[in-house]
Amino acid sequence: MDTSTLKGLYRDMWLIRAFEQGLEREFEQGNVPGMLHTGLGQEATQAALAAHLEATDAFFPDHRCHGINALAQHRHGGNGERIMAELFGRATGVCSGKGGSLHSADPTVGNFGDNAVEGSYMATVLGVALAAKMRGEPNVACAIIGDGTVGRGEFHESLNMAAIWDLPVLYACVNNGYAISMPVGEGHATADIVELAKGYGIANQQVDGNDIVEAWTAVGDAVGRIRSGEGPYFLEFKTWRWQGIFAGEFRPEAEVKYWREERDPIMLAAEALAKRGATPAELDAIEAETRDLIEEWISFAKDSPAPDPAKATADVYAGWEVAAR
Amino acid sequence: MDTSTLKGLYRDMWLIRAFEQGLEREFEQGNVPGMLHTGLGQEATQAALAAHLEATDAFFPDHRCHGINALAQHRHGGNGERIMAELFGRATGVCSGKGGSLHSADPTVGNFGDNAVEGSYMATVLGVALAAKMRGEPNVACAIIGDGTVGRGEFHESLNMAAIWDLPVLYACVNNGYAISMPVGEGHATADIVELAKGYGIANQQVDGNDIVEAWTAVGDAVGRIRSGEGPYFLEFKTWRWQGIFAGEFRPEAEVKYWREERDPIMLAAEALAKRGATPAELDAIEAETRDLIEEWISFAKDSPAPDPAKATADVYAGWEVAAR
Amino acid sequence: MTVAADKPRRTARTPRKGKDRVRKTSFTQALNGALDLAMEKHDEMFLIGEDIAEMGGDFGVTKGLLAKYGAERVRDTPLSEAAIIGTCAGAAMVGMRPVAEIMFADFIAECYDQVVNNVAKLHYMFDGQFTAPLVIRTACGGGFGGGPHHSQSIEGWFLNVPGIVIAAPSNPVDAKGLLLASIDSDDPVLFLEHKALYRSRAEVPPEYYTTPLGKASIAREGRDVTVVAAMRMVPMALEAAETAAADGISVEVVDLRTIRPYDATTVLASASKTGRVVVANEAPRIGGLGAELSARISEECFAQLRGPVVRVDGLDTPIPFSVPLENIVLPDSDNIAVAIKAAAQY
Amino acid sequence: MTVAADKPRRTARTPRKGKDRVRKTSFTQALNGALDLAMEKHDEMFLIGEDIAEMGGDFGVTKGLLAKYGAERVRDTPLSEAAIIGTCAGAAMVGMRPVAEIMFADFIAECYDQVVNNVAKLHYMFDGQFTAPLVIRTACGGGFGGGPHHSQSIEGWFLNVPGIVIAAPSNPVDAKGLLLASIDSDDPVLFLEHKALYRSRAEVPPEYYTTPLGKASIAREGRDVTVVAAMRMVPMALEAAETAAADGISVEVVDLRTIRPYDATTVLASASKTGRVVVANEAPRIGGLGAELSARISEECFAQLRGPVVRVDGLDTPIPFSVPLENIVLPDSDNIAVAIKAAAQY
Ligand SMILES: Cc1ncc(C[n+]2csc(CCOP(=O)(O)OP(=O)(O)O)c2C)c(N)n1
Ligand SMILES: Cc1ncc(C[n+]2csc(CCOP(=O)(O)OP(=O)(O)O)c2C)c(N)n1
Ligand SMILES: [Mg+2]
Ligand SMILES: [Mg+2]
Repeated sequence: MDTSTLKGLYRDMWLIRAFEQGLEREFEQGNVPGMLHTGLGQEATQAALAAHLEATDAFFPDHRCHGINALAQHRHGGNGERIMAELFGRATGVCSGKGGSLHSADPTVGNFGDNAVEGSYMATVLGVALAAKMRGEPNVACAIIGDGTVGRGEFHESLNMAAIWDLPVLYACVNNGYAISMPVGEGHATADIVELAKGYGIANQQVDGNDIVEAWTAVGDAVGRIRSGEGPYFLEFKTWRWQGIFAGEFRPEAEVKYWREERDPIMLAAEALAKRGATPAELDAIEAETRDLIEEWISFAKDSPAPDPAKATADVYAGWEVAAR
Repeated sequence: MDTSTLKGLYRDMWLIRAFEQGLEREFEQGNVPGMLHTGLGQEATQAALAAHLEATDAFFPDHRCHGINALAQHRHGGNGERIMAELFGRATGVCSGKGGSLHSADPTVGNFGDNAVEGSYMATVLGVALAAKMRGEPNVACAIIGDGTVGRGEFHESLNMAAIWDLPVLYACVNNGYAISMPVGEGHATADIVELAKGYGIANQQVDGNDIVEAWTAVGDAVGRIRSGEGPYFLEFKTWRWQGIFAGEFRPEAEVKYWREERDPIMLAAEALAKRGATPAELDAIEAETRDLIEEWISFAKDSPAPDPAKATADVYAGWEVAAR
Repeated sequence: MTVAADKPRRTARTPRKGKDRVRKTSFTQALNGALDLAMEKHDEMFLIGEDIAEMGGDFGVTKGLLAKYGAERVRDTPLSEAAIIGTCAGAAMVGMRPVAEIMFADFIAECYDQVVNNVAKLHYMFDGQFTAPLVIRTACGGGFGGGPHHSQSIEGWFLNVPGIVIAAPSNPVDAKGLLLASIDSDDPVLFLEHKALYRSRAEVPPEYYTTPLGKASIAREGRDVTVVAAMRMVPMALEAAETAAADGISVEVVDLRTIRPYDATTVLASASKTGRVVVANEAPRIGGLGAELSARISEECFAQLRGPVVRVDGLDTPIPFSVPLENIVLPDSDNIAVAIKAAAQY
Repeated sequence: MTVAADKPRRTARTPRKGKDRVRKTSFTQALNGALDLAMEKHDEMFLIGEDIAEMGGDFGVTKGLLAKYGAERVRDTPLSEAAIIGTCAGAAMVGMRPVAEIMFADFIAECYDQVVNNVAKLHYMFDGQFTAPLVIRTACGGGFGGGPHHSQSIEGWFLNVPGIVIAAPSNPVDAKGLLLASIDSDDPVLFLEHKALYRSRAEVPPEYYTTPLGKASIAREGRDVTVVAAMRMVPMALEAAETAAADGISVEVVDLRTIRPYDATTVLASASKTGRVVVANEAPRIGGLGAELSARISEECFAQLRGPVVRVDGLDTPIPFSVPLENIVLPDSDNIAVAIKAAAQY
């Protein structure tokens, strides 16, 4: 990876972190309704995925993917603030505030929307992939799923169907070690989710999800193979999330310390960049820039109006109106 | 295997065949309502399973398991005719005719009932197994599933949960090569279903389902391990069903010929017995005996009354009555 | 799957004599013809389901289409109902027009999440950015000894689900027209094919035509009592209307054709006209289609009603296997006839 | 899962002041107490669900039970809703008494087959040889910005399913009594916990007691108009009744408590007495609980009704995320008050 690519990814990671931290602050102040799950700690995995997905691809983001959503919007639409506004439930959001954190979509940038029924889009992704294949388009359809989400029966139906039909699906399994409070090794017969993919004969790789170089390389390789018609690919990112559960932290202190202090993906990338000659000032500037940008996005969101009340009953059906009260 | 055991299994296989052939005849004459799937061709697999399952175990039979059901009833309850009567929808059936071919159950002989939503009991079996484990009982809970049924998402949820909880589940996968018209190699990423079990770290074995000695030995081994607390076991029986689909036969002629003429499990067992000194007369007598028995069962079923009309509204709830019209 | 004793015991439009069969088209053939015409019209359409290709579907509705359109557009699947509907949803999101077959309606429970939480909400929750132009065809209803898992009327599972359309033809002509309209529609349609109607026959125009979704029809005009029904209940209602006519009661039969969103205008107009209403529904009474119709009519025609709306439904039980028991549980034209009399005499 | 802005915007019995809080028990604590007592009573009972052990459940209902009863009887599971309910069904078949938690009611779609095709039919289709004494607890309802997949009222999905019991408490006292009755029952119970009620408080008897399934209660006596409601609609109806009282309208509020099978006797008696009825229901109108109640009342109290039954429901849409939009979609006490007035003035 050349240094300018690494620097770009470093900026992307900061964008994710600043986004999530700004959002967390606003959430704590009661400005963001509903539920909040952040991608903090998983910035390398997310930036790696976002980097290789084109606007013509389709990805299904999970509940921790604000970062990927914002990057897609930022890169392909030039309007990352629309993700922020969506999370605030405003008219300027990508779904006019009707979707929120768990249902943000914008197909023009490749974002096919989260489904808060965790993992249901493991089934949906098949259709997008099938359409691409039938039309001869080199698009990738990517389902981003947590380790916990692997528990769903659709995991099996999806991998099987993708395998028999050689569909262009990228399974991006973000194994952060826990499903809410359930350790991956207790919730699954194997803590290495790739083991499950092997039974289907699906190409697979386990990668260090906190190492941006490794993650970016692996995604690039997988996406390339899929585009060239080799069928589905299963990537397992070993990572860790900073967010515990709402009752607070529940994981062993040593584990928390290790991941936060020794395995922080941004810190690791900064070290790599430093080795390549980047100065602390340069790195600080990237952080400051992205933080400023996010504050602009937050202001945009806050200054945006609530959705038009007519949206409440709009678009239930394409062919019928639904009556208001 | 000693010769008397083999002879017993030979009788069991004939009981299954005679049962299914008698049933098929009655069905064609319009005496059996609903749908009919037979276990013809799979007698060795079925007899092997029935032989090792005690009345205190629990098995979930699939749509081709009349034979197992009848054997369980015959052996543990002395009343195989109650399965026949159930298929005729009569008051004397194991479910008073309310269940039929696809919902015959009698827990007193270990038959926990088919579920005509194929494979849903892959989830249900977990609970029976968990209860046995919590109570410290050495019982086995067995789910009998076809190769096609493996497509269901519950396959994954079930194997995963059985594995993490070390449940006493026997997965008996009857791989007869087709799901209705879909060849196993087209419907699944692998035609060897055991490959899927491996990802869960579940002990597994693939056996020739038409070889009664091999099948019986494998089931005995698996059941023994499960009883001794080793957790779940996955057995894949390679076999073939004589019944095509209702439009008639759809499989290649050579394949049909091979399985019917060279791999008939009863013929193979007869050859083995002949090698051990059994006379043709002795073998013919076994066939004749079982055919007579089945005719008695059919007569019993036909002579039985229709269910009491009160059964129509009985047992919807345990705690409430449901009104008749 | 071999189906015996599949003769609808009660009424339904059973096949006429030999000569008739030649001229007339069965419900199954009408559906098959609709799929054929639609596949020609819509390049982005494909068929997906279990055993629909080579075998032509468990009820023969997709027969011949594999040969004509190839395996890319007529796709057999494994027993993975959630993946089937997920595939349709995803493909529809990018502009394809999939038509799925779920072999028996009872198995829609397997993909209930995909239908209810995904397909039905796709257009709304993402602010209209996606549409879900897909059709889920499925064989529903009892009356052939299919037992509890092959006989259910499942429209009640979806009545309270905004975003889904439920089409429910009662005869071959509407079957074809509604299926073509469903495929053309940009809304997701649950298309119910009552098994007892597959063999019914009628003169079906060979060309492409649509029967509008959301519009009921008057299957029989009358003055004294309105019967509202769908699917198999329509021929039963027509039979009951004959019985009533013999007693001097003039019955109007409204064929709902679409169950969601349903045609309140036609239903309420007929109810207002006659002032006496029977609602016929094969599913259990509580929470069934009859409940919604009865409530709506009772509320909106309060001043016009001359007696309470009478519901005729299945009993509040699963469907038993044994045919005599099933006969008790399911409603028939006699039950409707009794209800008509009760309504007329109130 | 962090939940913010979880303050019920509308009414519901919100927490009182400091001193009050000490004496009174929350809905959540009442449920927790019920589970504790039941675990002591029934050796064959166990709890199963996602994050219910160490974490005590997403809403804290199972807090402390792992420590007291151990990991064998308080079992965390993977995200496998079908396997959770399957496990309950199988265990119940052999005499265990499982209580499952499905974290959000919306996810019951994932195990719809197990509930509808297996649990609800087990007792019937096998001729009474098995019972299914299991309870499925789940958090339902909107009003906290949860969006389309964390806010649904799902009783409508099960209204047309014979064999299932639906319990739906509106206050902490009934929550405890109904949960204990549900666990004691040999029928499978879908136990609905409206999220907006979790923080409501009341004086809850500490000892073991049951509130009978299938019996409604009169939450407020009145003469002029009957409001039938369940769960969160009950405190809203009570608030609307206060408003109406100021206008001189005396309102009787019937708290259904069990939705299936529901207490027609109490409902019809109140409707006959007042002759004017409002049915309040958070779910979309079409095919909702209100439809069944309105139909039943309209049919059976035809002669007594002095005006049409008025339905107050959620709009026929999914639940949007944005709070102002959600406020439009969900019904509130003002809507009920308007309906009461309309009913009274008809
Ligand atoms: C079908 C379904 N079941 C349960 C939930 C509740 N839930 C939300 S996130 C979550 C854990 C997911 O774990 P994982 O996939 O590992 O994602 P992580 O939060 O660790 O990134 C659960 C159980 C849900 N949203 N959907
Ligand atoms: C959930 C579900 N989907 C579809 C069906 C229809 N169906 C009945 S048997 C069958 C094929 C099953 O194949 P397999 O498991 O291999 O059993 P076999 O008939 O070959 O013994 C299908 C698709 C069903 N009963 N349940
Ligand atoms: Mg995780
Ligand atoms: Mg098979």
